[in-house]
Amino acid sequence: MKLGFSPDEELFRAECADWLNGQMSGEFRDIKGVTQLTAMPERRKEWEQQLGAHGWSCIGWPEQWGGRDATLAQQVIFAEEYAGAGVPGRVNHIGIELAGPTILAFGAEEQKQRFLPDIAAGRTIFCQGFSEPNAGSDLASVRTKGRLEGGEWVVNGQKIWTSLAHISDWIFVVTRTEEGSQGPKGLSFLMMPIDQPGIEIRPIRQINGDAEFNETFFTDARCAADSLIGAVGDGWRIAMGLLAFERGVSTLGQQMGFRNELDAIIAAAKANGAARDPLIRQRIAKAETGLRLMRYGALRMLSNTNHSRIDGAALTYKIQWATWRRGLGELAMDVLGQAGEVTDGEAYEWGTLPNLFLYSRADTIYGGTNQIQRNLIAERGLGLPREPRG
Amino acid sequence: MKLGFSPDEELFRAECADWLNGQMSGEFRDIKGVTQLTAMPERRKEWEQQLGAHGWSCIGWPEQWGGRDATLAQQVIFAEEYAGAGVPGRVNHIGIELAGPTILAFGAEEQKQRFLPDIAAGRTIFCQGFSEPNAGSDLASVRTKGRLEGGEWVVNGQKIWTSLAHISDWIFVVTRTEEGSQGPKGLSFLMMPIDQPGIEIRPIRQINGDAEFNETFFTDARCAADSLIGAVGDGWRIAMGLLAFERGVSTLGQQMGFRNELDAIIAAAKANGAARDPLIRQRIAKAETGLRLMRYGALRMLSNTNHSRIDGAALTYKIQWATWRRGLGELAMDVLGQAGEVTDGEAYEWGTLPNLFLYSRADTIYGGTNQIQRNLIAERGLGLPREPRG
Amino acid sequence: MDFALSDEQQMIADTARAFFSENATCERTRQAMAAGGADAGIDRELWRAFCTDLGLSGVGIAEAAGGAGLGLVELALVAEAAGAQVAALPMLGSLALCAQAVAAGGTAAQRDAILPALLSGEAIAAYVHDPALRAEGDLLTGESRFVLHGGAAQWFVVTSNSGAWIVPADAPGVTVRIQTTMDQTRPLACVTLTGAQGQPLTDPPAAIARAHTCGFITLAAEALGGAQATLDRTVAYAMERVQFGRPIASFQAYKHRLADMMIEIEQARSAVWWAACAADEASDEADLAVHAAKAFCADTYFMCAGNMIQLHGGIGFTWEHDAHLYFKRSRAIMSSLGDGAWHREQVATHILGALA
Amino acid sequence: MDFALSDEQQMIADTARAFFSENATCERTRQAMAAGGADAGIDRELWRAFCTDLGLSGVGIAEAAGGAGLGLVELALVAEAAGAQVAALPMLGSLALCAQAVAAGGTAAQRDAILPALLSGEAIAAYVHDPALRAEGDLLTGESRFVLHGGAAQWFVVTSNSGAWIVPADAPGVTVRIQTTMDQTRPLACVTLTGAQGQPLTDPPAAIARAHTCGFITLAAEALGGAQATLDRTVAYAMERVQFGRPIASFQAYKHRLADMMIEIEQARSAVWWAACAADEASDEADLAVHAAKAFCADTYFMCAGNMIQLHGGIGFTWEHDAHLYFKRSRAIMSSLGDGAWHREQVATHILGALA
Repeated sequence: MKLGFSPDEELFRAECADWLNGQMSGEFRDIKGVTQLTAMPERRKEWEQQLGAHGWSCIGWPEQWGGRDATLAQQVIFAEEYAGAGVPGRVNHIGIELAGPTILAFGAEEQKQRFLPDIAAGRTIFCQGFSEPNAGSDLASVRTKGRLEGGEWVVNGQKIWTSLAHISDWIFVVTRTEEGSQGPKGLSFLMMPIDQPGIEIRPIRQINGDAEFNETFFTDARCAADSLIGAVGDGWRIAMGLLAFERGVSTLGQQMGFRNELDAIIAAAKANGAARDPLIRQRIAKAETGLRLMRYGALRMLSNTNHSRIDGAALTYKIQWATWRRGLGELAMDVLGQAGEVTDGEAYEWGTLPNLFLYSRADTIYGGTNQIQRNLIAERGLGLPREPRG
Repeated sequence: MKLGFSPDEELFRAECADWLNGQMSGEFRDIKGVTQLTAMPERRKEWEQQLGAHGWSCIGWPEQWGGRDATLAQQVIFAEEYAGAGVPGRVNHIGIELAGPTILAFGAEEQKQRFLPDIAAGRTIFCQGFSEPNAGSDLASVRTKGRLEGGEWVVNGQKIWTSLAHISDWIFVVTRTEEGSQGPKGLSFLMMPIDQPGIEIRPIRQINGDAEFNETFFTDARCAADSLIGAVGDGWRIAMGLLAFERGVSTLGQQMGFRNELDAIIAAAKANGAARDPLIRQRIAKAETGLRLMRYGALRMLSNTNHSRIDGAALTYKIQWATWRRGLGELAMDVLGQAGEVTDGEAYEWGTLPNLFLYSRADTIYGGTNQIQRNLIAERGLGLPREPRG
Repeated sequence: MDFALSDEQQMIADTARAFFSENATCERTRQAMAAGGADAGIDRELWRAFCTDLGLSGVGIAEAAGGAGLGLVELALVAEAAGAQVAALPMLGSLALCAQAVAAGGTAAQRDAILPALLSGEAIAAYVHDPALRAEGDLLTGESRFVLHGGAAQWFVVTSNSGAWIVPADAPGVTVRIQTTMDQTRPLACVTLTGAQGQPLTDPPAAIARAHTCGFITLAAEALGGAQATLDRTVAYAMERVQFGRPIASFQAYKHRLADMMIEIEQARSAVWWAACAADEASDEADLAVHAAKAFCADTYFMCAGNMIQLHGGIGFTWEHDAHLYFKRSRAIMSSLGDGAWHREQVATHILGALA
Repeated sequence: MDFALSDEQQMIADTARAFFSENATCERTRQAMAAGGADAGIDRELWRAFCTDLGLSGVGIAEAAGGAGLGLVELALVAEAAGAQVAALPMLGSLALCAQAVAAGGTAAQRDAILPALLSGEAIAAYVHDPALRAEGDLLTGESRFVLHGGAAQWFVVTSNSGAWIVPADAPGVTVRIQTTMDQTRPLACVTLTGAQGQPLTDPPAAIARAHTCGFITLAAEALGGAQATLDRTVAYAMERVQFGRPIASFQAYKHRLADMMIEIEQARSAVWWAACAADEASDEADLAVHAAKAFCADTYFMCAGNMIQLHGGIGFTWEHDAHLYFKRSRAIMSSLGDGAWHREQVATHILGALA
């Protein structure tokens, strides 16, 4: 066990910092510090391409597909420096963190060639189509149908919570390709181009006034026959594998965003005197502890090469960060006081901390609600009896 | 709606206070301030008789049976003055608060004549036999059997958590009188004398070192045929009615005990400086608020004469006080610091506050665990679907 | 001693509930939210109907002062019903704070000049509290960034820790800046006074004490109504929504979460009744009770509204669903007129003495 | 950077776990609890076997000072295993506090005089911390009511906020009063010094800092082990116990409570590893980490042990069942060497600066 970094790794850190800070004070200075995921989409697509052009888009991927075969330590370092330089979140995070790894793990060679270089280069932005209006937490009850017709997959149905679909190029969709099948059987995993008449995207306005999510309607939407990842009927297995990628190195980048949020709270508390309130101090100490424990939990999870046993750190990670961040939003507002509840101007648009408060109510819901997470932990982590279906 | 007391009621308060304070500074000064339920049982039985002899044993009962037909306000006042004078809890509380009211509500005239005057006079101490080792929270799975044989009920089985059985004269027992019956059907409610060869009592030592509870074994234990309350097979209905009595005026007396415990915490905090700690101040304020809300919840519940609708205050009362008191025990220890964890002498015996901390872990378990309470609230209070039996 | 609603009180509760559920619909609330400028967050038609048709605007103000008589229990019942619908009204600021302050501490002339207009809904007043207010004679200089419905007010009732004045909104030296507020049904304006001329109330302590008592009780009661509404709506949703082949209401963890909401709400109801009744009877406990009730009920509402979002799943955090209206109102109530920690510290001071 | 146990560390963890689960049985713990006087709360035979047969008593003390080398990660693994069994041993006081203090801040002669006896288990030392200690030269006057295993100690390591001394238990001016302690496996004696002669350590700050770091990590690791044991035992019980015709493990509310325990425990494990590793590497975060770990793990253990009682129902609060051993130990850990609020305030000081 070792937490420190080697001299070589510290050199790599300097290299990352140099390049990132150069970009954020140079060509891309206009996007520095942007936190809202929907802000400045065109410039941020350009940023994806800039990352790709300089080989920083997906450093953990194999070199062959646009990565650097970076070690875990290097990925940790890059994530830290990325956030430390005030670089905004990746608009193609689904492509980099979910779609890409899924194709790497389950895709055919020609699918890799078709998609991976474009994802790595920032030329193809991906979004995901999992949830449906009547299958929020219950992926196995997906109803969107796919059928093979004239050498193409034809898809009909509706997805919801498709984050950033309105600025994406491709969507991966879990569809029911076996007519009459039920539950996890008969599902398949398709990659579909978004810009086609059969796909309609309607934004969903959220609690914070922003519209990051969408409803996506499929009406005889089409994609080529070879857009199916894995085999027909493999959708459930692939979707489960994909969810595991969500607990990969990208969590460290996400945590660096949390770090920035907590730092903003600390700065606000120092500025308005809340930092002298013993109650607030306790809560900030708890928040700081929670964030550190997320970091070290993630490092445990990433360092765990013994995949034969259940990885408790990985299994509990989602509910841990979601609950922590929801609490962070409440702390932010209590630090700000009523000042957090007003904003100048007429638009219903919020700064980092009030937006955190509002948006974080979604964290404990999407990607498996806290209730679902507890079921999973109890059943997979502790071996308790499964919850019966009705 | 009115919270104040009338001049007549204040006169009654003075009368209560006079008599109680007189007793506690006179003949019964040795039991003043005793809090442990098992301490000084013989003297406290004498105290029961003293209460009975002066008509203060069960003032809410009808005059005919040894009560005073006291109004709700009078009962509230008596409970306040009782605790205010430092009078210890009633060793016959089961008789006064559960057995008596059950006999009043469901018993035959001759049963009333046989039991009620003796309970009121403090001559008959009652305990209850509900729980069984395999039916902790699940009264409907009672296995203790009763059969009619030669004009007597003959009982075999085992009860557990029979509080104070070792100093009681009678026990009321839920038995399965219909051979082969299941669930709530086929249960009956029997009154049995304890001093007989067929009943054996073994104390259960608790977390705090004390032994208030017992296991009670029935081996061909006997009682007269007319000791059955209500009709054969009525046991479930009567037991449910009896549990409702637990939410009666006696709750106010119980609350006065809580008041004394919270006051002891406040005094300790003032003495050791914890009262200047903003974190402790918040928790004391919360505890004080919780206690007041229990009081006003109980008054709502007792003032509610509209029994046709669901009484939310009554339904939520058990979990409310139990959870509050468990938290009070934790607060007590945090106020005391390590001083709460040591005691002079060799015996494992604890003062009021450490004992509160240990004992209150039972509060959220006996009389229906918090989990059972939440089921009841969800199902009866909110109309949600019942939890399926396996 | 009888801690149940009288028949008359029950009737007021029923009347208010019927009025608000019929009229303060979420469509109308959303219209008021979308309005900009001075009308932001006010359903003018609802306010007129409440003040004139329903005639409950003067509850808790003596008939001699032009009010409807009755007490704070009745006031609480009305506020509870309004809170249950997240009604977009200036009830808290214009009535519970300003009208009460003027009725309790103003001159007869001040009452006559202002109360009829406030109680009829023709005019709105807003409450400006600035502990650091400077008064040179009656020329006032100070600021509050959080003046409820300040953009719609004809008058301000301005208080410091010791003084109280009426200031017309159009007086020289008064600047009002309209802001966007998280709870759009509770718009907060920034009001700046620069040597503005105030008309002093005759009994500032009485005015301030009454305003705060009425404000705390109103907030607590609104919170109670809101919390109960979140529970009722979430129960209804849970019975309908099917996941994993079962109504979600049949999952025990879901049931227990709803039960926990009910446990807190029942206590919140006791808190509101206690505080209002103790204040009406001028009991020794009254001050402790109003602080305890404000803190407890606000926390209860926030917990319940957060649960409402959580238990609705994805739809719960959309703009289209009403859950966010409750959630934002609950946050606004938490931070209005002192946060929970401050109110609990007041309770602690009653028990433990002031923190040195 | 690699945040996993090395093969050697895994072997130490396995060895310690096997040793304690085989030897530190609850029967033996209960015997130690029932013993009175100086032996109260110490399983002497277990202590001998741990120090001599197992040979892990010197973990975290340099070989040059007579220890076994290795670091605090290894120390934490041993403490975790002992904590899982609520073992009745003077590990915290005699090793993590006293031996570490002497090794870090004592003279060579002091180390030679004391450490072999402590590490072999032949003698026990107890740690007396009194911030108000008065020292006239090396004549010490002061008191601590909470000296762990003070009744069994041959030596005391006495510290104030700035000084550190060794005091033989039989020196003139030393009074030891044995008390009954809630956690009978962690007896606290009252030790009074009245002009007792101390042998000063040469580097008190180093001694105190090391003792506290090791003490916090030991407590955190014991808490982790205890918490995991409460979860494991409660899961096993839940699979067996049938109520309402089903194993109680099948009730969702029960499952979620157990899941909540696992969520906290996984974080507690990260906390212990982090704190121990940061201290071993003398990282900038080390001080923040040990305070954070002590507070977090103690809270986790208390929550889990409380749940263990609750989820066992009636049997959970009997003396006969082991749940109360865990529960009382968790409380003892919470209040030992600074409570949670104090440790969190230290964390806050790192982030926000000291509270004026």
